[in-house]
Amino acid sequence: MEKIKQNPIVKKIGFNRIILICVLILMYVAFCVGIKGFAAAGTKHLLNTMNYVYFLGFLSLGVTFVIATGGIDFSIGPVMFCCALVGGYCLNSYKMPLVADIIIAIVIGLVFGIFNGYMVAYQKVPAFIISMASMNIAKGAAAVFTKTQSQSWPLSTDPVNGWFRNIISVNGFPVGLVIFAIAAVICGIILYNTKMGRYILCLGSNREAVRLSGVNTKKWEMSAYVMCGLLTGIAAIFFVAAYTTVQPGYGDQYNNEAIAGCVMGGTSMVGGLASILGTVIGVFIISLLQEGILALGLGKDIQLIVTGIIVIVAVYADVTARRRKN
Amino acid sequence: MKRRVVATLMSAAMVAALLAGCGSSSASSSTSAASSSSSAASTSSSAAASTSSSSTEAVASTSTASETASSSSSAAQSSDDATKQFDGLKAKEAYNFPMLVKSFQSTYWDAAQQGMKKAVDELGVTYDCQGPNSESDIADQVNMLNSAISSKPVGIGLAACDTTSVLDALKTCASEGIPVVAFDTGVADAPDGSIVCTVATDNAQAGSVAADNMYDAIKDEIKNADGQVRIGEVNQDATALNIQQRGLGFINEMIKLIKADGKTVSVEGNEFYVNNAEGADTGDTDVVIEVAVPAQTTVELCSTEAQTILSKEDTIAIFGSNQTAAEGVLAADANLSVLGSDVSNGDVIGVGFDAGSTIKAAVQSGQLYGAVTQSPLMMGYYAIYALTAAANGQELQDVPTAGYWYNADNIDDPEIAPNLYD
Amino acid sequence: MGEVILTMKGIDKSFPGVHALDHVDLEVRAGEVHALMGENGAGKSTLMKVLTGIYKKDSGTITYFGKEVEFHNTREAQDAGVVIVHQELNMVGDLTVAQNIFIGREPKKGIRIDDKKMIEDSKKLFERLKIDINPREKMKNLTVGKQQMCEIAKAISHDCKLIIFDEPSAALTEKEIDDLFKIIRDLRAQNMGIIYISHRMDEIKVITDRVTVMRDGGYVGTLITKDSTKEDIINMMVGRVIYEDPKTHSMCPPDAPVVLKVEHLNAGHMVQDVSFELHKGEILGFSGLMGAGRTETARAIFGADPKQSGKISIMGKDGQLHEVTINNPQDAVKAGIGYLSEDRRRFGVVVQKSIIENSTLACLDDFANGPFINKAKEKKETERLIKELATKTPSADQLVMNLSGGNQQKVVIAKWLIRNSDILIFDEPTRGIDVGAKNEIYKLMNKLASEGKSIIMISSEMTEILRMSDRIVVMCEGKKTGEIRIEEATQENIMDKATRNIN
Amino acid sequence: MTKKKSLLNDQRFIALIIAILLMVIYFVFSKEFRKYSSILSMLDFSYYDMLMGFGVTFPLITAGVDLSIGTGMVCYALVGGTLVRNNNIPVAVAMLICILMGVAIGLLNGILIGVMGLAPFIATLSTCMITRGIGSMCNATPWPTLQQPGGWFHSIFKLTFGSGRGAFKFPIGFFLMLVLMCVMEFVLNHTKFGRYTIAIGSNREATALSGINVKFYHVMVYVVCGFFTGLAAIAYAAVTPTVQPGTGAGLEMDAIGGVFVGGVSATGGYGSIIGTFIGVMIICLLKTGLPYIGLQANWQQIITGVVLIVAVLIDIIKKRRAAAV
Repeated sequence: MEKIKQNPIVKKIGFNRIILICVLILMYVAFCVGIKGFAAAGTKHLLNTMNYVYFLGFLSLGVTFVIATGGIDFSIGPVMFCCALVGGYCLNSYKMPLVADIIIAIVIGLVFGIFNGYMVAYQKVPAFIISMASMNIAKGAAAVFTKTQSQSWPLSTDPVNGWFRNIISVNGFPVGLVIFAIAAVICGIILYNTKMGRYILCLGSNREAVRLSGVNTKKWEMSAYVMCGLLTGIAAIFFVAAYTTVQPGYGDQYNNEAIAGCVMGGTSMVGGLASILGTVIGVFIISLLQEGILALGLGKDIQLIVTGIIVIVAVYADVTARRRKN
Repeated sequence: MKRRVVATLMSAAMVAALLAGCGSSSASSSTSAASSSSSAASTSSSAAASTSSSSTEAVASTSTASETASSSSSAAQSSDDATKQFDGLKAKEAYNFPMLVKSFQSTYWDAAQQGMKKAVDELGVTYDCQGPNSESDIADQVNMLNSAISSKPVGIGLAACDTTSVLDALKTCASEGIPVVAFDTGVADAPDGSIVCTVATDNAQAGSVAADNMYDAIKDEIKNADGQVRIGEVNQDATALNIQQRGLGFINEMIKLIKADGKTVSVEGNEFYVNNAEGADTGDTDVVIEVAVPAQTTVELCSTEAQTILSKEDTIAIFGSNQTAAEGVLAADANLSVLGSDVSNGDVIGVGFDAGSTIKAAVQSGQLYGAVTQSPLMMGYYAIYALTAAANGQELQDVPTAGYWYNADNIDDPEIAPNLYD
Repeated sequence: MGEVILTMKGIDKSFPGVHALDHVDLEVRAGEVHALMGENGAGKSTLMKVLTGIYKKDSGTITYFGKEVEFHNTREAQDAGVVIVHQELNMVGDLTVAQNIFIGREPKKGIRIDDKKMIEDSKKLFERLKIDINPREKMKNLTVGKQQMCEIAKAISHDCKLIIFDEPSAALTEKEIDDLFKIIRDLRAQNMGIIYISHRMDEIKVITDRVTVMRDGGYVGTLITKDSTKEDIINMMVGRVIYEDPKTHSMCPPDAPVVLKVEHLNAGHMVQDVSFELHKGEILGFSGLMGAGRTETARAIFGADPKQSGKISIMGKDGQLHEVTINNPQDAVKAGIGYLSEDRRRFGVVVQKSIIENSTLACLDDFANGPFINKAKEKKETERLIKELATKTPSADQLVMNLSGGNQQKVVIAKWLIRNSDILIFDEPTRGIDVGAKNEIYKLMNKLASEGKSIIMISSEMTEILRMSDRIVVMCEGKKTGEIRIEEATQENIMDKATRNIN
Repeated sequence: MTKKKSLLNDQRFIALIIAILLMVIYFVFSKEFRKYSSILSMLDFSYYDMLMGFGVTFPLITAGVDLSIGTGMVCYALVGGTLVRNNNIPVAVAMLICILMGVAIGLLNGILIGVMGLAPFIATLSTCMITRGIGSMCNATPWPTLQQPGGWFHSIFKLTFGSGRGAFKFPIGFFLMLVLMCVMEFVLNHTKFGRYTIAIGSNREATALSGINVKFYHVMVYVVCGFFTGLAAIAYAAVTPTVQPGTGAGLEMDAIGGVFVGGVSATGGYGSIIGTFIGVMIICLLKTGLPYIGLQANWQQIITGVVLIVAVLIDIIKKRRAAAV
């Protein structure tokens, strides 16, 4: 066991990550064996899984940055809906070109990110409270703006804007997966190879030490929230590309799943430790779980319970590992 | 206990309907007039058809406009035709159908499931009922639909939370040859060949029925009012197609009726309904229709909205456009106690939609003037029948189900009672 | 000295990877003050934690009043009369003094806590200890010294027979230490057993009767204090002789230019009108008692805490002094100041990160192409400094939390060297560092000074001040009370200035 | 310090002024709000928020949080209601089951946080999902109405004399809340449990070293929170004609927001039940009152969010100013 852990490749990826990948594969195998027709459907179930992966993946990637600073953002789900709603309203009611709407949606995400980041980093409002507040504001603002109308984004049959769907798949080829992979790699580079990532991880671990090294911790802490906001905006685009319609007043449930995916992947809730690869695997596990449970004919309720339990187990494993180290 | 009684009554009615249907199975698939848009104002369901149609205080009987009357008769015809198509239906195999409901948030969907159970027992098929946690979890339902498609079922029953977001999945169904039966909510722009049959109520019509009946009760008050009077409407949202249609159906019919009596009317409140109302006046009008939509589709928030309307002095009537909204109206009245059926006494006329034990009790006691019920039981029941027929390879025509007006007088009628779930 | 009340014999305790206690013996008698000494990490605190039931021993026996006992938690120990006054203050800041003293054993009236009785009893306790504290005050509003007194009052308020003081004097002023000693003598007279853990040799000589010395988790021996010399004890502690020569003359040339000039600095209560100059290549010692405002001065200069007024000038590239505005640490670092905090784990290093990441934290810009970090370059540079500073680590990728205190300090020094800071503020540079590593740090500081870096060294250890400084600034209660050249400095005249404002 | 100044420093006092201001605004601008029935309804819908608020104050004082209260409350009400409807158990037993389930989930939270050392956010986030899942396994559930057998439990919160239009209704629940507020304020300030709750929030380590069984009290904090959530479930069932599965997420935010508005320190160690009472009242006034002055439902969310930020900012600025002196 120790030998495996010391293997350089294993060390590079991280032992926990490898266990997670094994869990993911085992889950898939179990579904194939246990569910009639799961394997026979070929890639179909996997493609369904992808729909979920796309938006949840971006949300999780975003919140990974925030959690890495030791913060939290509970507003990502409603903010994602807010982005999609406002963008959709611009498309449907003001007849703005689709590209402009996409940009608007992403900008809204950014604005929330900037607001959250500013309040947390510069005004020292606890992240938990500010995200509670912006969650309410996002829901309310979206509903006011759209006049409580749900907003649908273009379908593939749309003569003008049908290309919109190409961002997730073209003739069955999962373009979205490629985009998501690229985004994950970029996030990984940002987190591990740039100043921003270095500062975010360090200040999540020991803010005061970083500040006393002459680093503008406020700026970099805020940047994590801005990053999260940006990715939330992108998540909104992928959400509507997969599910077409968003309704005002909702989105809470996706907070939980995004944070769950992030934490499951080994990002520590106390900050300082974050794994993009782990987050990606975590997102895949949650998405596969949801597809598998649906294919079993069970409902969302079971999925919630199972996800909740998995999160507890994952976090407890993290806590005990840390305790053993100290 | 109550449930069992209802179930027994149900099955009795059902058997009767089937027998009657068998007796006159000559008329096969015929007129194309049975388009889903105008067919829902039927005077009776299949169950009612077998016994009598005169005693039901059904939808069309109170409608005043002549064209509605004529279309309703043809609709009644088509409804009969539609159910006849299932005569003698037998499942070729022990099919299993995934049935996707909108949620389990109100007992409405329990009732739909009862109907499904009834049908599968008769046909020897099975079904799996799935639904998101809440009617607004659109994405979850799309996932369920996709997942269901992946397991290549012989047919899918769908009550779409959102009619746009399911279109892509429906396209897949069409290309893979999986027949889909839409129940409760029709999907207007469904791709060709995906939806083989729609089992639904015409919501706009159902909404107008509520308006017609309500207007009967408040006609005099509006005529004799010295100031402005107010009619309230609580819709649980402004997004779901059926709620939109129902809400607008009510508003438009009400506007038409009021204007026919020479009064002016305006609509205020939620912008969607205000903007889409037809023929409303602006400015200071004799009647104001106030539309409220809560921030989320919960009873308590509906109740807060209803409360505000009910506590206004000039409110004379209020309409809750589905089970959640109607229960919200009742919850609001818990403290106000202004609802009642005696207009002269200053009671506010409350009209509900759907059933459920709370609403039924309120109708019975006269707290609600009446309510419109659809027949979720029938929808569930016929959805399974349609699916079986489609799986057998049969060509189908749409099955319009009825919206019934019920009040304290006819609540126990054998035609009405089976459609009122708890 | 009375009967033996506590005997610990052959106590053994292992943590994963560490043999923390290796068959340690300890004996305490009634009416004695028994010192427990040893370097940091020698196992003193662990031993006390075993005694009070925080840790479970692996083997060995504890005999207390003739009976073999094993406490499972501090509560059981307290009930048996064994209480501990912790090194870190264990006070609940949001509760009042009285509530803190009686926490865990509140007098009750029915289900209601009898606060009145608690306050009365606290008053009585304080009278007995002759200290003046309002029992209704919230704990967080008291000074550190007063909090310490409360802690002692709390310990005494138990019906105790054995009190353990774990470095009680670390945060106290001279006067408060005197008060403390009075209390300890008082307790000794009441025939209690007292275990006194301290690093301060002078205190040991003054207050204790016997000394037990530990080294590396093992038992070294027990001495009678008055029969042994300081050197005896130190030799037992370290197993080798420490070089402890004071500096006799300044190493800094008298014509060295001024690199930092601070004028009339004011920051809160703890820094009042402080002015001084720092020369190139000089080690400027900052001496004073705990709470004299030295750390606060350093933090104010560095911009870590806000300041009200004052002028700071720093030598620019042109060799002239220029006034600089320092509102936050960024400004200070930009101006070429580096600050090495007294509390490394909190303010110095990011323990969960590697040596590389810590070393380049202050000047990541130099290792970045645009936003991207040049990892090869930073590794090379870090490895160079690891070699230069002789940091003991298997690799530059090692996490800082796996390093010893001395090596952690070297990582912090490396951080500022890589940043190329010309002015370094060392705040208690050897706190928590064992004797061997101490010398290395001293050597390093001298080397840096000789290379032209200017150093401000804050230290509470007189020997350190006398050994390292070229010049000494003495502070007392937030004010600068003197400036002494090393040639004239003696322990006595420093202490005289350090206590000038007191009384 | 003068007495006046210290009053203004007390966030509870500020909150009280805001609450009164809100009431005045509503009274002036809405004649509907002046009605007795409007007050009654506002109170009706405040009870469950209030009970959740009382409960969650304790975890918040320990610098923790319980995010599972919203979904938990709905879950217990659903399970209780389903048992009444389908298994014909007496309402009293169902109420007991609600409370027991609350205590059980509270215990689970407590063990996860206090014993196993999980971060409160993530632990209760998980139980939030779990309770939401369990709740969704039930169907939509009406509890008995006042007129039906078993409807007596409505009288816990509102006494009804007579029936129909002439019925007089008395909001006994409000006085019940006042009594509970006094009881819990006493518990917080004058019992061991309350004292140790504050101590844990202020400095858990020190509290443990004082020989207190911190784990036990930390678990108890969540158990008490769960107990109150169970009570809230009953209050919720009493005002909601049908308890709907899939709802409840977000309700905890009303309660937690109220507690913060009431002046609980975001970093733990300080809190007051009286503050919670006033804070939750403000949130309820915003929730139920805004439609009366003509603001559409969605504005209430925005305004609630803004009020929360302002409340916390006041706290932070106050502390900053205190630190600067």
